[in-house]
Amino acid sequence: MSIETHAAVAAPAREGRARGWATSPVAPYVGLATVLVVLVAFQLATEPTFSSWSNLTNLMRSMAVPLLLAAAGTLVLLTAGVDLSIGALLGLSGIFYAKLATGGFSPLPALLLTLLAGGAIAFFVNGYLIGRVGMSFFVVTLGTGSILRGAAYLWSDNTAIDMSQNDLAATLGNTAILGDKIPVGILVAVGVAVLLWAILRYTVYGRSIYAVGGNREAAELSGVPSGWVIASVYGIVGLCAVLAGIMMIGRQTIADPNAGVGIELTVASAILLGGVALQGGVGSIWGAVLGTVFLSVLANALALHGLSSNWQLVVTGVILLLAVYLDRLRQRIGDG
Amino acid sequence: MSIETHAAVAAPAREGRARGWATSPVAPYVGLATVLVVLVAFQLATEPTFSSWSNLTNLMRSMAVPLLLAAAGTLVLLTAGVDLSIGALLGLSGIFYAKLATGGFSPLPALLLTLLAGGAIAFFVNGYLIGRVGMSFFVVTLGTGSILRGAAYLWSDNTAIDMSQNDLAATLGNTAILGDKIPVGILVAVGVAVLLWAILRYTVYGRSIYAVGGNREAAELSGVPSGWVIASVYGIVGLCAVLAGIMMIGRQTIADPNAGVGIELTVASAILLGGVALQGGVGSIWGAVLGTVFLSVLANALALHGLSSNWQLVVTGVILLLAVYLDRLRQRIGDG
Amino acid sequence: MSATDATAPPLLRATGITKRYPGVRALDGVALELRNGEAVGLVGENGSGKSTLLKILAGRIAPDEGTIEIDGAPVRWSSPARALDSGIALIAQEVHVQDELSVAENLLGQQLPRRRFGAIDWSAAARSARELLDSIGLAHVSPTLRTGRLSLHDQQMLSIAKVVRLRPRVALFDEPTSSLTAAEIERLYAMIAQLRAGGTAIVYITHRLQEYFDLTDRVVVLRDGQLVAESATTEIDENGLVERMVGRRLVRLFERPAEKDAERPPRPTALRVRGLTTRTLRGIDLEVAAGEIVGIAGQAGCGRSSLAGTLFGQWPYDGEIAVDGAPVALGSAARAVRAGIALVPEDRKRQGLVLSMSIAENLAMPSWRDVARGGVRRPAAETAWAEGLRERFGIRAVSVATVAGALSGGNQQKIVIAKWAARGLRVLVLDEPTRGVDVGAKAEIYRIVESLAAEGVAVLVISSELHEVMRLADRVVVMAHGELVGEMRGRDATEEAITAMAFAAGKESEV
Amino acid sequence: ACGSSDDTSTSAAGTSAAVEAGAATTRRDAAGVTAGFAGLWNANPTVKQSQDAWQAAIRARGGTPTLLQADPRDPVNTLITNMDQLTSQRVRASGFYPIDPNALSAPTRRAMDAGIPVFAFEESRTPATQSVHLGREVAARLVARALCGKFPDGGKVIYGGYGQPDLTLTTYQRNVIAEIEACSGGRLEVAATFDNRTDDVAGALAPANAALQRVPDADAIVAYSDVTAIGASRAATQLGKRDQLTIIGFNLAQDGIDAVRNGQLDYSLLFPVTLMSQYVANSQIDHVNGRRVPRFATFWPQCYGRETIDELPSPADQLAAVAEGRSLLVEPARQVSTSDREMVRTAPSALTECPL
Ligand SMILES: Nc1ncnc2c1ncn2[C@@H]1O[C@H](COP(=O)(O)OP(=O)(O)OP(=O)(O)O)[C@@H](O)[C@H]1O
Ligand SMILES: Nc1ncnc2c1ncn2[C@@H]1O[C@H](COP(=O)(O)OP(=O)(O)OP(=O)(O)O)[C@@H](O)[C@H]1O
Ligand SMILES: [Mg+2]
Ligand SMILES: [Mg+2]
Repeated sequence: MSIETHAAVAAPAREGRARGWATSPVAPYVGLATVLVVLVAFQLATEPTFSSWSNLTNLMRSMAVPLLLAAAGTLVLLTAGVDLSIGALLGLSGIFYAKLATGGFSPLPALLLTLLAGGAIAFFVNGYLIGRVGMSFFVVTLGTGSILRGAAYLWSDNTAIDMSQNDLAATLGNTAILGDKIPVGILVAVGVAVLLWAILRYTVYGRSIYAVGGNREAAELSGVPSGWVIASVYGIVGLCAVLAGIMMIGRQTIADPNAGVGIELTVASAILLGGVALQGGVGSIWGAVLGTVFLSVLANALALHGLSSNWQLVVTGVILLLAVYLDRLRQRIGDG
Repeated sequence: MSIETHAAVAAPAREGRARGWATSPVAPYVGLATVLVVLVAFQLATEPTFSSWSNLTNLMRSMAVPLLLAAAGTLVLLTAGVDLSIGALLGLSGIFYAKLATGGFSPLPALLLTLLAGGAIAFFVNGYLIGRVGMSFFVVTLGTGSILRGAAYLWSDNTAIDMSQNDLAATLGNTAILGDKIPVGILVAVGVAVLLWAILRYTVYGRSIYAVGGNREAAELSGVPSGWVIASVYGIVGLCAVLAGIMMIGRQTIADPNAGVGIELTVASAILLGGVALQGGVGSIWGAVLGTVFLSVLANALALHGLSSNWQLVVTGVILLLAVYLDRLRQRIGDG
Repeated sequence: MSATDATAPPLLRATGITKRYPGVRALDGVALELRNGEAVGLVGENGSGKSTLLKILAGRIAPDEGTIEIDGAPVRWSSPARALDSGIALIAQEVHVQDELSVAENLLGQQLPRRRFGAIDWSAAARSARELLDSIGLAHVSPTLRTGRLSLHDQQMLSIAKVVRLRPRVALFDEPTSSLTAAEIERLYAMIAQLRAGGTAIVYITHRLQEYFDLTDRVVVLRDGQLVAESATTEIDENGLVERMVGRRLVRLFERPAEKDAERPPRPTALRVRGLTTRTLRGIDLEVAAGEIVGIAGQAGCGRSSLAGTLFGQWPYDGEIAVDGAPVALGSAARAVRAGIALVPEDRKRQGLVLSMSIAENLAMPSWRDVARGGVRRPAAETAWAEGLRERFGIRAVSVATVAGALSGGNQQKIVIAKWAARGLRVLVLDEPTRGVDVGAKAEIYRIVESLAAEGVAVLVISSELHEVMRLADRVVVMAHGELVGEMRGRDATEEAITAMAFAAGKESEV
Repeated sequence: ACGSSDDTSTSAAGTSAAVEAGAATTRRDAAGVTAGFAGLWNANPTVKQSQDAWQAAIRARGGTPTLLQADPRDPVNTLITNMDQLTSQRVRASGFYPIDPNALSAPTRRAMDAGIPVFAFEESRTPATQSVHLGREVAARLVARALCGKFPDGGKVIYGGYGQPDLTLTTYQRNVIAEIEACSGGRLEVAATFDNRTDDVAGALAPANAALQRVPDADAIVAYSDVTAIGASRAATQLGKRDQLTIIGFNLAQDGIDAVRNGQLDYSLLFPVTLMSQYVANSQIDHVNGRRVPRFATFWPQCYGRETIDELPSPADQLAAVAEGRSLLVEPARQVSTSDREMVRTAPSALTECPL
C-alpha cells in the first residue's frame, strides 16, 4: 500500500510517461542512459585503450555473468521479490558440476544434471515457500542462501577444484569467438536476456508475472495462479544462477566454493538502477541490462584511469546518485 | 497496490490481529519466539557455559551494536525503506571520532561533533534525497554508502587507528558494570530502543512514521508532512550509526575504516525476522529487538557447540526457515 | 434437462456458510441458491457480510464452516483461479485493475490472442480490445494506454467488461455502480441483461436500492451476518427493504428539505476561487458562502475531482484562492489543512485511509496535534474522543482499536468523513461522499454535512448520484471540460437540465 | 607436507637489518617502462603495504606503475578483469596478488600469449614468468617450536582461522596443527578452532570468546592474522584470561607491531610483503631490461616478540627505504642457482625464531 502511494505521490509524472504499450522501453532510463553516454564519450576522448578490441572483449567477458543474472533477476523483482540466494546457488552449482565432472561425467550431462538439481532447489524450496506458502522472500532466500553456501564450503572442503581441463566450462566462461573478439559467455547472456524479454512480452505467462507483481489480488481474481507464477520465477533465476556458476568456472578455471559471494547485491543494484521498481510490476529486462552495462562500463572506466579502489568507491557513489537524480529531475520537468 | 494486496493475500490473518493500539506487541513473533525459547532451553540443558555470567556478558556485548542499529533501522523500514549506508557511516564516524580524539579533542565534544556531522549527512543527503526529492532509497543509500566507505578508507589511509586509550569509547563499547556483568553498550542500546519505542507509540511524530509507511498518499492528504517524516528517520538511523561507530571503537580498541562492512544486511535480516514488513507501516521495535536477540543467541549457541563456521551457515539457514515457517503455520491455523 | 427445472440441482448452492473474524461473526450459517439466468440481490447494511459471502463464493477466502455445491457436486476452492475455472467470477467491491499494464491487457487478461508458438499477437489484442471498448462506451480510451491513467469509473467499467467477456456461469457483482455515472449504469444494465440471457446467474450488491428493483428477481437480506429475509423483488418495496435491512423504517431519504429553498440572509463568502487554472482546469471562478452547500455536477471526467484535489493543494495551479477573504497559497495538503480546507477524497483506500492503522488513529490523524499534548499522545483521551466520533457517525466495529483495513467499505467511508468533522473547518470538499455507504449511513452523512454547514462551514459536494446533489445542495454548478459552464438552484438540478448545460458547453468549446 | 627446516628449496630473507644495511641502488633504468599489477582490495593493511611498496619500487627505478585493485565484493572476478585490462593496456610487465592463484591462469595465459611477462604472488598452476611466495610451512614450524618450547608439559591450543576458503590459509592451518602435534608428541592439543569470516577485529571477538569458554583451560591461541589474534586477545581480556594465554598472530603490519609492543599479542610472524613486493617490482624491471630473473622465489617468515619487535623497522620506514631505491634483501645471502628451476636462496641464519 505504502509503496503504491509512494509511486503515486513521488512520481506522478510516471503516469504521463507511458505512451503506447504501457511498458515503454526507453523512457525510464533517460537519466542513466545520459550518464552512460557521457561516460562513454569521455572514455573515447581520454583513453585510447577503451575502444581497443582487447578492452572491449575484456569488458564483455566481465559482464556476462552479471548480465545473465540481472536478466533473470528482473523476473523476480517484477514479482516484488529479490533472490538473495543466487550467489550461493552459483557457488554450489559450480562445486556440484566440478564433482560430477571429476567423477567421470562428460560435460554436457554434467551441465544438464546441475541445471536440473539447481533449478529444482530454487523452484521447490525458494519458489514453493515464497509463492505457495507465502513466506517472506527476504527471509527465505537469506536462509537458503546461507544453507547453500555452507553446503558449498562443506562439500568442497573449503578448497577450490581445478577445472582448467573442462572444455564446456572454458567455452562458456572464457573462450572468445569471431576472431577472438566476442566471448561466448556474453552471447549466452544476451541470448537468455532476449529469450526472457520475449517471454515477458509475448506470452501469457510473461504477462502474468507483470500482473502478479502489479496487483496480486487483481491478478488472482482474473484467474492467474499467482502462487505458481511466483514459484516459477525463482526456478528461472535458479537455472540462470546454475548457468552462471558454470560460466564462472570457465572464467576462473577453478570451481571455487566462494564464487558469487555478494553478487546478489550487485545484480539487484543493476536491476534497480535500470528502473525496475522494488514494489513489483514495473520495468523491463532492458532496464536491467542497461543498469548492468552501466555499472560494468563505469568500473572499467575507473580502472582504466587507474583510480585506487578507494576513489572508485567515492566516484561510483557520486555517479550513481547523479544518474538517479537526473532521472528525477527529468520526471519533475515532464511533470510541472 | 501490489504490496497491499500481497499482504492481503498472503497474510489475511494479520488484518484481524491488531488489537489495542494497532501494533499488538506479541502476536507476530510467535514462530520466532518459540524457536528462540527452544534454543535457549536446549542450550541450558546441554551447555553449562551458556548460562555463565561470562557468556551472558559476552553475548550482550556482541549484541549492543546490532541492537542499536536494528532499533533505529525499524523506523526506516516502517517507512518502507532500508538504509544500506549505515555500515559505511559507522566506519567513517569511527575514523572521524578518532581523528578528532587524536587531534586533541576531549572525548565528549568529539562525540557530539561526530554525532552532529553524521546526523547531518544522513538527514541532508539520504533523508533529503529520499524523502523530499523522491529518489529510490536503494540507489541513494547504496550510493552514499559507497561514498562514505571510500571516504573512510581515504581519510584513514586504509589504516586502523589505535584508540585503546580513549575512555569514552571504551566505556561505551567495552566496560561492563554492576559487578562486571552488564556492558554499558547494551544499556545504551536498550535505552535507545525504549526511547524509540516510546516515540513510535506515544508521539504524534511516531505515529506519522506508521502513517507514512502504511499509506503515504493518505497520510499526506491528512496533513502529515511525509517528506520530512521520511527524511527524519534517515537522520535518526544516522545518529545511531554514529553512536554504534563509537561503540565499535571501544569494542575493537581501534578505529577501523573497515568497521561495519556488511552490517546493514545483518541488521535488515534481524528487523525483518522480527515481523517488520518490507512494505512499511507494520511492525514494532520489539520485533526488531527479538530478531536481533535471536540471531545473536543462535550464533552464540552454534559457536559454543564448536560447530565449524560452515556448519553454522547451514544450521542458521535451516533455523531461519523454520522460524518463519512456524509463523506462517500459526497464521494459517488462526486463519481457518 | 431445462435450466429452470425445479428438481434439478441448482447451479450453485451454498449452505451453512460461516466466517468469523476476531471479535465479529461476518457470516453466520448463511445459505444461498442460484439458478441459471437468475439475478439475486444481496441486501444489507455496511458490515452485514455481503462482500464476505461473495468472496467465499469466488474462492477468495475460505469459509470456517459450510459447503458450496455446483450442479449438486460439492466444491472447495483453493484459489480464485479454480473458481474461475468453474465459471464463477467476482467483480470486487474495490476496483481492481492492473495499474501498470495496458488497457487491452486488463480487458483480455489470460485470453490474449496468440499467434504461432503461443506468442501474444499484440495487434490482434489491440483490435479486439478496441471493439470491446467501443461496445462498453469507452470509445475515448486507447487500448494501449496505461490503465492507471484512467479515471476510477473507467477502471470500473474495464473490470466489469473483463468479466462479462468471459461469460461466466455465475457473475458476482459487488457494488459495481458505486463509481459509475448514469450513462455507464445503463450500459452495465445492458451487459447484465445480455449475461442473463446467456444463462448466467447474477448476484448483485448495491447501496442504491432502486437498482435492486431495476435488476433482480429475488432479494436476500443479511443483517449482522445472518440471513434475515428473502423475497421476490416484486413482492417488496423500497421501504420494506430498508425495514428488513436496518430493522426500522427510514423514510424519504432523498426528499429535499423545504427550508433549503427558503430565503436566507446573505452570508459572508467563505471560499473564493478566481481564475483557477491547472493542467485539467480552465479559469474556474467560484464563490461559496459560509454555511452554503454547493453541489458540483457534470459528466464523468469533466474535472470535478481535479477541482477538489486542487483546492486541497494536490496539484500546482494558477489563480487565486481565498478563505474567509484571506488569500491562501496551497502548496500541499498540510497547507490546505492549515487554511481550514478539508477533502474527503474519491478513492478511500488509496487516498483516504491508512488501512494498517486503527480506526482511532485514522480518525485522529488530521487532528493529532490537537488531541495530543506537546506532541505526546494521550491514549485514554484519544480513545474516548475517537469513541465519541464512532458513535456520532455510527461506525460499526468491535472497537476503535480495530484496524481500518478490517472494516466493511461503507464503514471505512464513514471514517474518512468523520476525521475531518472533528476539526475547526472553513471549507469541506466531499468527492463522492456516499460511495458504498448504506442507506442508514447515507442519511447520517447528510445530517452531518448539513450540521457542519449550519455551523458555518462552506461545503462543496461532488456526486454522480443526482438525487444526492438535489437533496443536499443549495446551489449546483455544472462543469464540462474543466470549466464551470453554468449554475442553477439545487431544486432545479435535474438530469436533463445538467446534461443540457454540459452539452451546450461542449458544443461551444468545439467551435 | 613439509621438509626439514634446512630444506634448500626454501629461502628466507631478513628484513630487519636491511633498511639500514641496504645500499641505495638508484639504478633508474626503467624510464618509460609501464609495469602493471593487479592487486587485491587494499583495505587490509598488509595488502596496502605491499601495493605501496610495489609502486614505490617501480618508481624508484624510474618506471611507471599501473596498479589496479580488485573490488572487495567480487575479488576474483575483478582480479581477472583487471589482469585482462593490464594486457589490453599493453603494460611491459604484469603481475598479480591473488585469492587463489589458479583462478588467474586464464588471464595469465592471455597476457603471456600477448607477449607480456607475468609476475605472480603465490605459485600459479599456469607457468608465470616468476612466482614469489611466502614459506608458510616454515611459519608453522616456528609457531610449533615456540609453543613446544614454552609448554614442554603439553597443554591446549586454540586456532583462529579464516572462515573463507583460501587455499593458502587452510594449508597454513593444517600445517600449524600438524607441527604442534609433531613437536610435542601429542602433548599439545589443538582443542578448538574458530573462524573469522570478516577478517577484522570485530569478526574475531565473538567466536574467540565462545572458543575460550569451550576450552577454559587453554594455554595458547594461534591465529592466521594479527587482527584475529587481537580480537582473540580482547576476548581473553574480557574473560579475565589474558594472563594465562600465549597469543600468536601473523602479518606484522603496523597494527600487529603495535599489538606486540603493547602486549596484546605475545608473538607475531612477519609476512615480509614490502620486501617481496620490492623483489617482484625489481624482477619485472630486470626482465624488461633483458636480465634473467629466477623462476621461483620463496621467502621465509620470521617471528617477533616483545623483546625483539623493536628490531623490526616500521612499515613506514621500510617503505621509505624502498622509495629511495635501497634493497631490503640481505646481500650476500642471495644466491642464484641454475638447475631446472631457479630459486633464491638465503642463509638459514636469516631465520628468526620466536624469542622464548
Ligand atoms: N479481513 C477481515 N478481518 C476482520 N474483520 C473483517 C475482515 N473482513 C471483513 N471483516 C468484518 O466482517 C464484517 C462483514 O464485512 P463485509 O465486508 O462482508 O461487509 P459488507 O456487507 O460487504 O459491507 P459494505 O456494504 O460496507 O461493503 C464486518 O464487520 C467487517 O468488519
Ligand atoms: N493539475 C493536475 N496535474 C496533474 N494531474 C492532474 C491534475 N488534475 C487532475 N489530474 C489527474 O488527472 C486525472 C483525471 O482528471 P480529470 O479532470 O480528467 O477527471 P476527474 O477530475 O477525475 O473527473 P470527475 O471527477 O469529474 O469524473 C485525475 O484523477 C488526476 O489524477
Ligand atoms: Mg462490501
Ligand atoms: Mg471524480
